[in-house]
Amino acid sequence: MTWFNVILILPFTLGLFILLAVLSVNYYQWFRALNPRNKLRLWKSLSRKEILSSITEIFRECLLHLRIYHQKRRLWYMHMSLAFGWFLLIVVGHVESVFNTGHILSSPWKSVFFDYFSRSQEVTGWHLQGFNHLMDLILLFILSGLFLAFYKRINSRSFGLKRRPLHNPHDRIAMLFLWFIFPMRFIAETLNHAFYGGGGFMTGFFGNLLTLPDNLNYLSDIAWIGYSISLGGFFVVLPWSRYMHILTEVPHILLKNAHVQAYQDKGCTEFSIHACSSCGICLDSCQMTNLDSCNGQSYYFIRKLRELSGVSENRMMNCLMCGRCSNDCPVQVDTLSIRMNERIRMNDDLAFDYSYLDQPGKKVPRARIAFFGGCMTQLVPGVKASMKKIFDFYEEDHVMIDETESICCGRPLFLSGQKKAYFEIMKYTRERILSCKPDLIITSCPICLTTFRNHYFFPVPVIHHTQYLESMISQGLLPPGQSDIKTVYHDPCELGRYLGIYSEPRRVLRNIVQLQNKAYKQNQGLCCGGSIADLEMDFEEKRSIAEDAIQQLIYPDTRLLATACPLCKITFATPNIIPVRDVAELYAEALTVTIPAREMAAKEAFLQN
Amino acid sequence: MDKLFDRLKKDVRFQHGLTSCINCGTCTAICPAASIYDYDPREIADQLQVDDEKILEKLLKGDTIWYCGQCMSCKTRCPRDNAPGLLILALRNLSIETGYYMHSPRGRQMYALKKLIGETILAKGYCVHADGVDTNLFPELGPIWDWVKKNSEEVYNRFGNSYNRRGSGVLRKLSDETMHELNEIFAVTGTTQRFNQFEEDAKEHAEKTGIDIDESIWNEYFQNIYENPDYDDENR
Amino acid sequence: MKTDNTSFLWREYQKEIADDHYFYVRSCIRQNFFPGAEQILITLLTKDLGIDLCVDSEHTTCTGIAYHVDLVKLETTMTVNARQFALMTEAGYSNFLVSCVTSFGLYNEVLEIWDKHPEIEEQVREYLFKATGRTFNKPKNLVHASDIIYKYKDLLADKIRYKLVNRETGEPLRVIDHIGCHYAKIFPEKGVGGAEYPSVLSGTVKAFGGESIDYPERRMCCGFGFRQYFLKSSRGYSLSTGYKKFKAMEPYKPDLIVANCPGCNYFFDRWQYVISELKGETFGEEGNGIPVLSSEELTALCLGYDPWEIGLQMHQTAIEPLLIKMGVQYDPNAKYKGFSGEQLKKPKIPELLKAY
Amino acid sequence: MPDFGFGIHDDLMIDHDKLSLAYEAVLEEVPSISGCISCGSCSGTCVSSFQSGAGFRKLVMLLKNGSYEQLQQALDYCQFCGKCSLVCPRGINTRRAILEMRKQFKKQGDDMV
Amino acid sequence: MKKICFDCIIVGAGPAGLKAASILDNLGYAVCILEKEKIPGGKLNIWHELFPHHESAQAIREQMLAGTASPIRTSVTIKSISRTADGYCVKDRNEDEYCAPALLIATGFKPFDACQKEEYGYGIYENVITSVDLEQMFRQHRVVNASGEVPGKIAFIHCVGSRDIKVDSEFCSANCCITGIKQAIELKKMIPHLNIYCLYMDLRLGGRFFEDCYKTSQVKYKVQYIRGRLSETNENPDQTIILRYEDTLAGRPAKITVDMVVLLVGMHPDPSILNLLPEIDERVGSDGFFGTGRIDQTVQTMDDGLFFAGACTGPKSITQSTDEASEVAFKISHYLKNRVHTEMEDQHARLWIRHS
Repeated sequence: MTWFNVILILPFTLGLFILLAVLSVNYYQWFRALNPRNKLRLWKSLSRKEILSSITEIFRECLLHLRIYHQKRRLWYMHMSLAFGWFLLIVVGHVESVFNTGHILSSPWKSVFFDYFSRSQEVTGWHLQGFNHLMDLILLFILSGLFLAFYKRINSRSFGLKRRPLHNPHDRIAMLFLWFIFPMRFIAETLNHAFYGGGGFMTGFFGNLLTLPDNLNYLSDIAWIGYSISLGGFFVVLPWSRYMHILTEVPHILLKNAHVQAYQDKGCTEFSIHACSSCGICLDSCQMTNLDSCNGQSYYFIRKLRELSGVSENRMMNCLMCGRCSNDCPVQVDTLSIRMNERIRMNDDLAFDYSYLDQPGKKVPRARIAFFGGCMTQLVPGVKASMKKIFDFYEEDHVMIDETESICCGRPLFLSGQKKAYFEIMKYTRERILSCKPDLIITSCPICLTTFRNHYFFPVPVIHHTQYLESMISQGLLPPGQSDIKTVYHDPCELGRYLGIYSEPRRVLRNIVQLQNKAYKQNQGLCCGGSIADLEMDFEEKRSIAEDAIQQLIYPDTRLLATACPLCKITFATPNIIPVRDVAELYAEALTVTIPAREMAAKEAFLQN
Repeated sequence: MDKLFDRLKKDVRFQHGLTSCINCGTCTAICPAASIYDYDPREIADQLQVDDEKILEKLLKGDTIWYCGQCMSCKTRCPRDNAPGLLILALRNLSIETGYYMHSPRGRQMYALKKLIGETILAKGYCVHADGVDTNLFPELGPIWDWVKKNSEEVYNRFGNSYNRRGSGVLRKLSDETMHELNEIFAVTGTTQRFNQFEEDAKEHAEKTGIDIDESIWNEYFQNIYENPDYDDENR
Repeated sequence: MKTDNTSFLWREYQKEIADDHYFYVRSCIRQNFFPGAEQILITLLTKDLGIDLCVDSEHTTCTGIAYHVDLVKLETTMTVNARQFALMTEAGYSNFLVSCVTSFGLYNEVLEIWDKHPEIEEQVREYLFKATGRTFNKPKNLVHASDIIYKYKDLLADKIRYKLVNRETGEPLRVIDHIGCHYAKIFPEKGVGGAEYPSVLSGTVKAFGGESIDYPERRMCCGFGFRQYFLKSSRGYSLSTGYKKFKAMEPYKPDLIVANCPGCNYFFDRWQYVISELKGETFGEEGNGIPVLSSEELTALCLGYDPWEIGLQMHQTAIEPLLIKMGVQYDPNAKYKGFSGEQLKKPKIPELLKAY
Repeated sequence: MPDFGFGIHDDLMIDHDKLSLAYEAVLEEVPSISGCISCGSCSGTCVSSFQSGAGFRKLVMLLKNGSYEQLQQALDYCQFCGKCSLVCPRGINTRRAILEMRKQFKKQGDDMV
Repeated sequence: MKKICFDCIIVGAGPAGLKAASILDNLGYAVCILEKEKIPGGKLNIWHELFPHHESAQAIREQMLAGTASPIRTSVTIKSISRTADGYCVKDRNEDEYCAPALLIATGFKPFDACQKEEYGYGIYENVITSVDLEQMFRQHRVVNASGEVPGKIAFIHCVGSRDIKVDSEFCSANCCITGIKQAIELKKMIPHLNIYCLYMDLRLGGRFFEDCYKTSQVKYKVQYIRGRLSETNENPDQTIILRYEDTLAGRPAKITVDMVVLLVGMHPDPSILNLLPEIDERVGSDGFFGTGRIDQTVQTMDDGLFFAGACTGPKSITQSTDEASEVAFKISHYLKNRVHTEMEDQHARLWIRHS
């Protein structure tokens, strides 16, 4: 091995070693940070079946990026060509070197700098020739992707991205190295072939075009060193750049399939945030992206988390937590949980005192159905009144828990990160609700419902009032009043994305109004902008979000906007574009028509006995 | 018995004291009591604007009306020409008439005042008389007062030479006719009766709280309420 | 924006003060604590101004204190006051001279009530007749002692022996004037100069060569607070308010406090002693307090009366520093002489506040 | 020294010259609070006010006047439900403000109170 | 000593007078404006910027003057006004007579004399100024306190001479609130580091864009609003002013020290036109302003050729005054037309009699 070979392979090898070292250290720490339960989960998941599915997913996502394919084709090609192309380059390169040298375990640089080492040896046999062409093909494939990537920097719109993600310095450096790698290889090989002949249809061809005096052959050596340096350099900066995702996506997928949640788990959080490729798709799905003042989108949030500086508070708090981003994320990073982790870390130890809620004397009369309006419902009395009416109509044995004295479910506290306070409130509220010993708890507020489902662990079922109404209909108790008013239904975030309640409200509405959006796409719903999760936006910004949400929702001939969340109702009412009603209100109206009929029926029944 | 408010409205001091309040707070701003107690004359005037028996009763039974120091600065400032100071007088008067004053530790102190001042008037014809005050009751009178008391004859006779004797100088003794007239006036105008009321209420309360009380001025009950209005609250 | 000196404000508040023939009623507090002032007023009016003054021996308290501590009913107070008027009427006088500001305010209030409600006046007349068989006319002119001194201030100024001037420096003495709340706060038009910037004392002070100083909390009450003071439990109210005033006047380094109200005189005098004991603070130079004088005492002092004849030995806060500043001739040994002329045993000296 | 049996009370008067550091700090983070017109809609709708007498208007007032003891007490009662922000005629971001206040008192709680 | 006849005489060359004049001479009437000041423009001459849009008072004045061609007699002091067979004759100091069938009084208002509110110390403390004084400072582009320094803390006092029985003006001047806010913003633009406090009872911002002004002052300029009416001012040795008031939201007495105090003085009726003609004096309402302020027109307009417009019929903003002025101008023209008509009728009648 000549001294020059050493110089050539040194940068590459060094880089590779550093990379491996750093990776192993990081991964080890992150793995240790996993909390025990999750470690167990992970261990359990390592059965053959899961492994297999994981591996297929890794192949589909890490290499083929099929999720992006379903969203943005050009973007997909760019990502795929780079990821998959490089993968092929490595594999095929190795195979080539194996063929060439004859034994399986050839040293990596043998394959990486194959053409350099196989200089001046006669290319014999169809397969080696074929390899040359194949490798060139792959290189071309990658270069095409690279070209797109380059073009994307100039014009991201053409990739269907509203906003061009702004990268931070070390990402830029890493990118530069990455961009150098393949052109360098191309140049190196071309020169190589120019002086020593051989090469495939591309490198070889260009090589033959160049006719350079032989005393310039050191050029090719320099080019090879350049190639090696850019490789090594890229490896070195990789762990501190977004390209960490290339490798971290693998453990991330494993954890995901082992159902390990990022919520309150440092390790999993670390894996997730490094699995993020900063593709910028979430920027598009975020409704706040249109606001100029906004800087809280997951894209920036997670990148800040990766950096040492950490996340500023308003970045952390400036988010509706509607869940659109995590839903669209091709890597399926659980942005919500990660954000909650940060908020809790920030605000959990703030002072509170809810002793005044402790009123043992206060007992709610026993009833079969406990209706809990929640704070927001207090501000839309129409819903309360309607529910009363409905209950009376169906002669339900019910009680309005917070009719006179409202009490909070605690979700706002939770979302602001004050977890301790939240659980304190929860104690009292739970007590209050259960004090009437109900068989069924109904709430008209999706926000409360989410909390109830997630943390309250009621001994009895908790449902949303739309579900209750739906059950009435499915029992055949149809309200006869059927209005032909053209109505669009808005899916509240909590009800839809969080709890997957889409069909019930629609089913109800179909029976009482002319519903325009009967069909729906899971998770595609918009946020009204009034979300209690956001603590930064001021009133005007919230309103502007509500406005263009409405514009996106309604059709020209829509006359009414129906929703099933008091907060959405209030928020949508503010821009004053279209009347907004709650499903319950519409239902109650539909009922009124029938009351005479009922009385008749009652009379008949009376006469018969 | 008619409504408290009707009784209050009969009081001329109430009529002069409250036309209507705009809640500007000029009275509270310069009220000496407001910066020492949790007391707000504006609030009281405002509360009296509505004929609410409950509020009025609460006032009459409460502590606040006894905080005022009667400096009447409020009257000068009010842009509506109210006089919270006068309202207070009317309220206190009603509180005493209705007997509600006994609900408030500070109201109960009327007994002590009756002992201190009321009896001096009926005995001497003056609100305050040197013979009645000493540095036990009023430590701030200071060493000079001990000197005066020790040599009262010598000191006071320098000024008009009629100390505790008939004459026209300072601290002269008033004639029996005059004292008789004074007592008559008190009897006719119902203050004597009020004094007796103070005595009886005090006795009743003293028995309830189990504290000695007798005719002497410096009895235990007097001492208690004189030095600490909340003594029985503390005992509980 | 300063338009001109304050005097223009007082134009509309020049009350009518009769020249002569006054019926005089005493103050309860003052004849106890500053009997000299009480007595010297008579001398000043009769001897120095030659005013005809009826010093009656049968008038009583006005029950002002008792009224403001809610002991006596309004009717009682009015009837007692009516009796005073009756005495005046019987003595053949129609100008009523009051030496106590509480009384002054009360008499004014009573007269006001009678004007507004003649039926009440009628009832009071009945009460009075029932109780004493007396009848009365309302006084034509009701004035406070300080009013008369103000009226004749220039006349007196010509006679004075000691100006309110520091003998060493020749600087005018810096005088804090405090007006009793009930002098003008209840009825601004009844006080010389109105409620906000009364000139009744500052005018006199200026006439005697002193400098009247305006300071924050000037219009604040001295802190008497009637029941608040008389009950030890709430006496802190009185003290705190007084303390606030002293703190406010401290930066102006006053040489003297003048007050026209017996109560205020008493409190300014005694609270300095209490504060010195409680907080170890004194407000005058080197451990002395700020001397406190009533308008009568001040006038008499300037006119050259013997400080012990006007009872200044009965002040707790020593007035000697003032006497020295003004250059008043006085006999230190005569201070504690009694009526019989024998030398009395000196009083105890307070811990901090100086006494001579 | 004689036992007087009474003393000098401290003054309950609000001193608006003492500018409230906490208020400045909160204002920095949530400028909209300067738009408060003390209308009291917040206190009217407040979930906790009925039991605790608290309310956003009161919080801002106490913060401005530097009455930190009372403020802290009232702050702790807040359930953070955000009804106040929905009824506020000036669209003040009340929850953010309250959060900021709580932080303030967590940060320099003791040396301020 | 000359006599000139017009169709209408307007007393007062303020916004209202000028507006009325411009309309009347557009309608072809001969109008004469009498102004007691040296230059026309009324209060526009003492104001710098106008609420709510911070327009330059000077510019508006120029506009208004350009609007009318009719003669403006300045420095006219009216000696007498007499009622003649065919209208009114106004005689001035140098015996010139102006006669016309219609007389329009547009004498505007008089800023409240803050000296009457003694306890606020205007005229006594140099750092207590009125909103009018402040406007003067604005016009000189120099706002400094008595000692010539740029203030760091300024307080605006609302309702000075408004809603106050003690100075005999129980009405609300309606424009002080917005004036205060306007001046606060103007000040803040001028002195960015300034701290501004407004002591108000209610903010009465009825007019258009007034509320916007208010919000801007709060959110953009950080003007602080304290609910409570000023009770008294006191001066510190360093000439800063202590304000005493209650923070009525907290229910506690409060104080603040500021470098300057601006009293937002109310709009009071200007008596200068009174005691010249009984017909005019008759029309003075209970609050001192002319007219009845009723909606019922028949009560308002007596058919005697005497008209009133502008702030002399009640506190008004400039827009309000000019609106009223134009309305009245049309009333006048209507009156003049009718008058001519009736005169002709009379002549016919006379002729007819002569024939018979």
